[in-house]
Amino acid sequence: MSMSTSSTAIREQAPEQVMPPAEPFLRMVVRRFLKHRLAVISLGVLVLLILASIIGPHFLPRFDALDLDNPNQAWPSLAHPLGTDELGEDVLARLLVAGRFSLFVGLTAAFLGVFIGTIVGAISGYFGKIVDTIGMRMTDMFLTIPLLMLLMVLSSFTRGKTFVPFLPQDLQQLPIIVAIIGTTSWMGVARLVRGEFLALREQEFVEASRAVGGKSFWIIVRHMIPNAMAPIFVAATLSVGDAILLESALSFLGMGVQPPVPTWGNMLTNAQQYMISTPWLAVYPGLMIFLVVVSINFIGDGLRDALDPKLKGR
Amino acid sequence: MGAYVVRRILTSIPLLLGVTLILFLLMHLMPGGPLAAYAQNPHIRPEDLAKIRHIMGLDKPLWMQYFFWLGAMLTGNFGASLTSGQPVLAMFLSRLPNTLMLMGASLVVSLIIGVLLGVASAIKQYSAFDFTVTTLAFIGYSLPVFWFGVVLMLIFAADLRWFPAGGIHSIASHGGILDLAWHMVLPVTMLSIVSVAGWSRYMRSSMLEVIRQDYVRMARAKGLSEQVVIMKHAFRNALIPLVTLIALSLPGLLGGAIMTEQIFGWPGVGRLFFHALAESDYPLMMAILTISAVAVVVSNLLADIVYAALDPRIRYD
Amino acid sequence: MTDKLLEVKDLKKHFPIHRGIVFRREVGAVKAVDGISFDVLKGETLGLVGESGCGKSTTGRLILRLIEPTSGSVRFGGTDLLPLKDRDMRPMRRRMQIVFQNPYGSLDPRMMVGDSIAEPLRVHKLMDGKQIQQRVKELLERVGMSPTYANRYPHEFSGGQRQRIGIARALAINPEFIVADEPVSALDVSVQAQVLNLLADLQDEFKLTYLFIAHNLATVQHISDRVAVMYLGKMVELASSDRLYAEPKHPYTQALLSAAPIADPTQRKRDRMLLQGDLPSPVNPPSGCRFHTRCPLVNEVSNNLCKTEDPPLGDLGGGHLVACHLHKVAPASHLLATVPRA
Amino acid sequence: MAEPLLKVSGLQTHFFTEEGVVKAVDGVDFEVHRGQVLGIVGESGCGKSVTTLSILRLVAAPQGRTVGGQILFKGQDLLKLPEAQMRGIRGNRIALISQDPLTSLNPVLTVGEQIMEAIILHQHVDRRTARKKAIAALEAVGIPSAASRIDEYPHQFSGGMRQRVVIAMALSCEPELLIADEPTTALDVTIQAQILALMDDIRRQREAAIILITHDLGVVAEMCDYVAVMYAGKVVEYSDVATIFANPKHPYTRGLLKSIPQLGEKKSRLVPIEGQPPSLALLPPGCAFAPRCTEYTRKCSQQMPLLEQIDTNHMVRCWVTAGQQDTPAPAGATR
Repeated sequence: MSMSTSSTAIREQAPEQVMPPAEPFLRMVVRRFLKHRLAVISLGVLVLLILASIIGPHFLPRFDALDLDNPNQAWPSLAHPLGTDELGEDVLARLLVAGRFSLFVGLTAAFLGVFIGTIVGAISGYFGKIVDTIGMRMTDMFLTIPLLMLLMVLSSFTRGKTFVPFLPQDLQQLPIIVAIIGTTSWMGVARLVRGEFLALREQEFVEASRAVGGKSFWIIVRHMIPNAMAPIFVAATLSVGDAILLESALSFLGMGVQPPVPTWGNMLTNAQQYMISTPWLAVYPGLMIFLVVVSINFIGDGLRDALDPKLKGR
Repeated sequence: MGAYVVRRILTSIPLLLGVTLILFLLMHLMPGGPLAAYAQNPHIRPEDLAKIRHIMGLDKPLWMQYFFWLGAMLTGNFGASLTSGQPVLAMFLSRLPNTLMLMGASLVVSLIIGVLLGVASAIKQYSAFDFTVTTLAFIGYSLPVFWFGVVLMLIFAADLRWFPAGGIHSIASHGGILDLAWHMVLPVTMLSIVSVAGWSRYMRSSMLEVIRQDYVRMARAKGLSEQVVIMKHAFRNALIPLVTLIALSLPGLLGGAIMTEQIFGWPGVGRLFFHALAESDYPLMMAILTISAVAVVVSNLLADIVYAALDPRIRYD
Repeated sequence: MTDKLLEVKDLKKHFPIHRGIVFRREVGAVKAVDGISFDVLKGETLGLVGESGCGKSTTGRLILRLIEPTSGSVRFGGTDLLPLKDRDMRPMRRRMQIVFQNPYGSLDPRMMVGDSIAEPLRVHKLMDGKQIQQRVKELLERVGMSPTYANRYPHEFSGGQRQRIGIARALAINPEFIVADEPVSALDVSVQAQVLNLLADLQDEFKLTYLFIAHNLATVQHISDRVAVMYLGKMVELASSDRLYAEPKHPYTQALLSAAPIADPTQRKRDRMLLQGDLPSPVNPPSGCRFHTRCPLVNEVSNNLCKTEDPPLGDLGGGHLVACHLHKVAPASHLLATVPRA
Repeated sequence: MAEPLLKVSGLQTHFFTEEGVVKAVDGVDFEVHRGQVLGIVGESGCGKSVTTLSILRLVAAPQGRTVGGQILFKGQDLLKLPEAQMRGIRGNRIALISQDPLTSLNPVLTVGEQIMEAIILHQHVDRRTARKKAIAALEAVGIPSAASRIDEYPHQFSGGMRQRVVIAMALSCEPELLIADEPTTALDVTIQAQILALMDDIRRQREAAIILITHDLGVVAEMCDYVAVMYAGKVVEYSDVATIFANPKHPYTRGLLKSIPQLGEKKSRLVPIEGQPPSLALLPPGCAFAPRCTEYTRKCSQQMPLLEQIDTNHMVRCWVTAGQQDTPAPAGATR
């Protein structure tokens, strides 16, 4: 008996199972993102490229006097690190300026696509039944028409149209390209969001919220959206890369942004003409597209790892 | 199974109707409508235009036009090209084999390489090989295909001169199969690069998913060799969902084919489409779009049926 | 006589099975719950036991209207819940709560546990921010957890701790009635007893009434005053927990009791009743008595009555109800029996 | 006593993860004799499943590795066998029955094919003979019209029937040792009774030894001859079933027995084990059960007790109840 009392006394000091201190959600996401080395490097590269596109052209000599004896003065030099093109424009400066347009179109088109896709998917997934059937059949239809062909047709129809009155004529094409890419590339996100919502609707914690009297609006705002955010965010990131690729493919085929507005796609088309004399001109724009897209994809991958609650504790 | 096929065919019908409706409306949204090419011709008087309009039924209500158009499509009557006057279908069919060859070769090549890479890296998860394959897949997935094509051409055709820069035959050796293969190397490589990345990524995660399953552990517990466990138990299960994905990849492959044909001067449907677009040859354009869309629907249908045949759980239904 | 808190009458839930794409038609129904009636007395624990697919969990959700019943009535404190509009149902939800089986799925992974516990208070706008925080702290302490855990996420906790959080949430708005849907079956053995004791303590402290759903007979018998046994959407027997164990009348109850392993090796040699075959599908339940396909006593009743006629739930006296042709009793006129409270 | 069929001693299987070493199995000792059923009982994460996988050498590499101990199967150390020889033992002399019959059968192969492949592999017979043997195996586990059902797919069977198929698969090569990993956890209680009765028949008719992994003390009491109780990767108590239930020595075993409700005996309150099961990644020094133990002494949190023999066939890992308080751990003792 004395033994039991003494052990009870000591028991007071028995090592408690202490929980490690709580970690705010955001800090946890950042910590886990930082573990993905390629994603971190990619983020650095992307930020650098964006900054360079925005401020770079201001510090670079844009044009050289055209030497009529040697109109194609593309050789790199100290003044022009990547050389100049057939019109005497500094290639680096033009690449960076093109980057502004390519990135702008990619970002806005992706945003539009994600926006449409999220709305279609959320409505389909939340309401279900006939609404869902209609939404998903519509999605299937858009998925059935080969995307690039559809884009080419739409782009050829809309060429030269004025959508936004206050923009200069040159730039009129940008919102059009954004609009046609955005309205034809929302299907993936729509399916994803619908899937998330359908799955969430069946979750016990949603049922639990209904059991305490939560209304539909409350459940959507407090439970469904926060839980669906992570995959949507990842998909949105990845779709920026896809949109940049689509825009550059269109521009490369001569169906997207037209010169004199430079984008990486149409620079590449242009460089094709000088492939024999100055083949590197074709390398730069493609490399830029690739760098941006691969960075975005790695960032998306890193975000997926960082945000996915299922990977917790691994 | 039979009931399943019938049910699946029936669900495709509204989809096809919807797609054709979208395309039909698209045609009417075109600047100048279906007669734009005539309207631009100064030799055609307005009354002639009205006559053509009447003959083509364009003065009828829109829904009626849609059904006329649909009826014509169903009987294989896609109309005549505005530029060449030839039947559109014939033009399309003459180009089809070239494109199918390109797409088929690319599909086979990319599937074989992609699936092998994916399976190998799944089996050796976390190894240096796995890390390399995964990283390369990301890179391949992010490559702008057209640029990759241009670079291929720069290096292997313009500089090294190992392969021809374009076309489908050399003028000298007309029709030889080796000559054809020689011409196909670069275009097929270009068209396959993104798919290889996609298949390997998919196959890796599919295999990883399957390898974790209890029945794979049970197969090992029976004393089966690792090879049998992987091939008979894991690989088969991982492969089944691929069927659906192949069908879903077709629209993308078609887009890739357009770019490939453009870069390598490959005389296929893609270039025909380009031509139609440049010349505002609407009947030709519509025919290509519609047939492509129908092909996608049909291939999805086939994929679902094959899937059901491979997976007893669905066959039973 | 004790008051009835809950009266369930002829409750049914048939989940329709549809076929056809263009013309969707009903080709059948899963008869998950097919006409069950019982009362729950104020302050008691009614155990609901049966095998998977017998409809016990569906019954719990039907009562709370988390699933809409096909027909029947559920009266709670005298109010029939089924005709209520959403708006009128919401205040009723303050009086009845549920504790879920799966401690991993029932807490929102993106919500701090404090917010999960506070959710009912916020939904019903019962308190202001400061009061809510105070209340969450009290609740956490009451279920045996540190109040500092309020700003943590569910994934940081073990199953038993999460189940305590789930219980705290259910308690937040001082309900009178709690449906506990297999609250311990997903937990480790050594933790189950903690949660069972917690539920028992809370019942005493807050005068709660429980509907305790489980498949484990020993657990149900331990915590319940009365136990109802379900088989394929029907109730086959209902009695006080002691009596059900001592004198099971329905062959299914007898089989269930005898199949349950007993943690005592000295009882290994006891006589046991082994059922043959599997549970039939609730889509096409057997005719007559649903248990007749597996019943070892089916031949004891003449005229093939078991195969043709569904036995009514009859009262053997003392509140012991059974639905079996072997026990010829008058159909129960009133389901409430005078059961001495334990 | 004769040489045991299987003798496991000092088994350690660790998982090397990014977050650190998880000692899933860290000191497991037991024996199984022909015709006997050994129960391994413990809660989720105590290492009982990893123990069985270690015996079959099926722990997932590269993270999981068996880093210590001996597994003597008829005197031969399985851990030292070349892989090819080990394959000849798996499914042939030691067979596995896994927990979830739903997931442990390959959905795209017929049940016949899945039973036959082991027979063909180990008994070197042609497909026709293998098929006959497979049908016989299905009949032996009580599957009606086995000759026609052999060509069906797993999803065409009910849960209880599937588990019978899994058992038939395990029995097909007449193994000397069956390892059943929670064979009835996924089943309803009336079906569980059927399957347990079937396993009891198998043990008696075939004289096979069975290792039965479970968390259900009821199942242990019904089925087992010997019991190993596991906690946090270690065997904490080992004895014959009567002793474990009548005279448990380890505070954890006692706690478990007190905390479960028993049919028919109405206690007003259960006596639970307080606290939570520990995380295997951050085990305290000393006895892992110490923080939850009612008999805690200071020593418990400092030093891990050994599995001590306190009686014939009764071993306990506890400073207090095995009377080890004052015995300092001998240097280099196997844990």
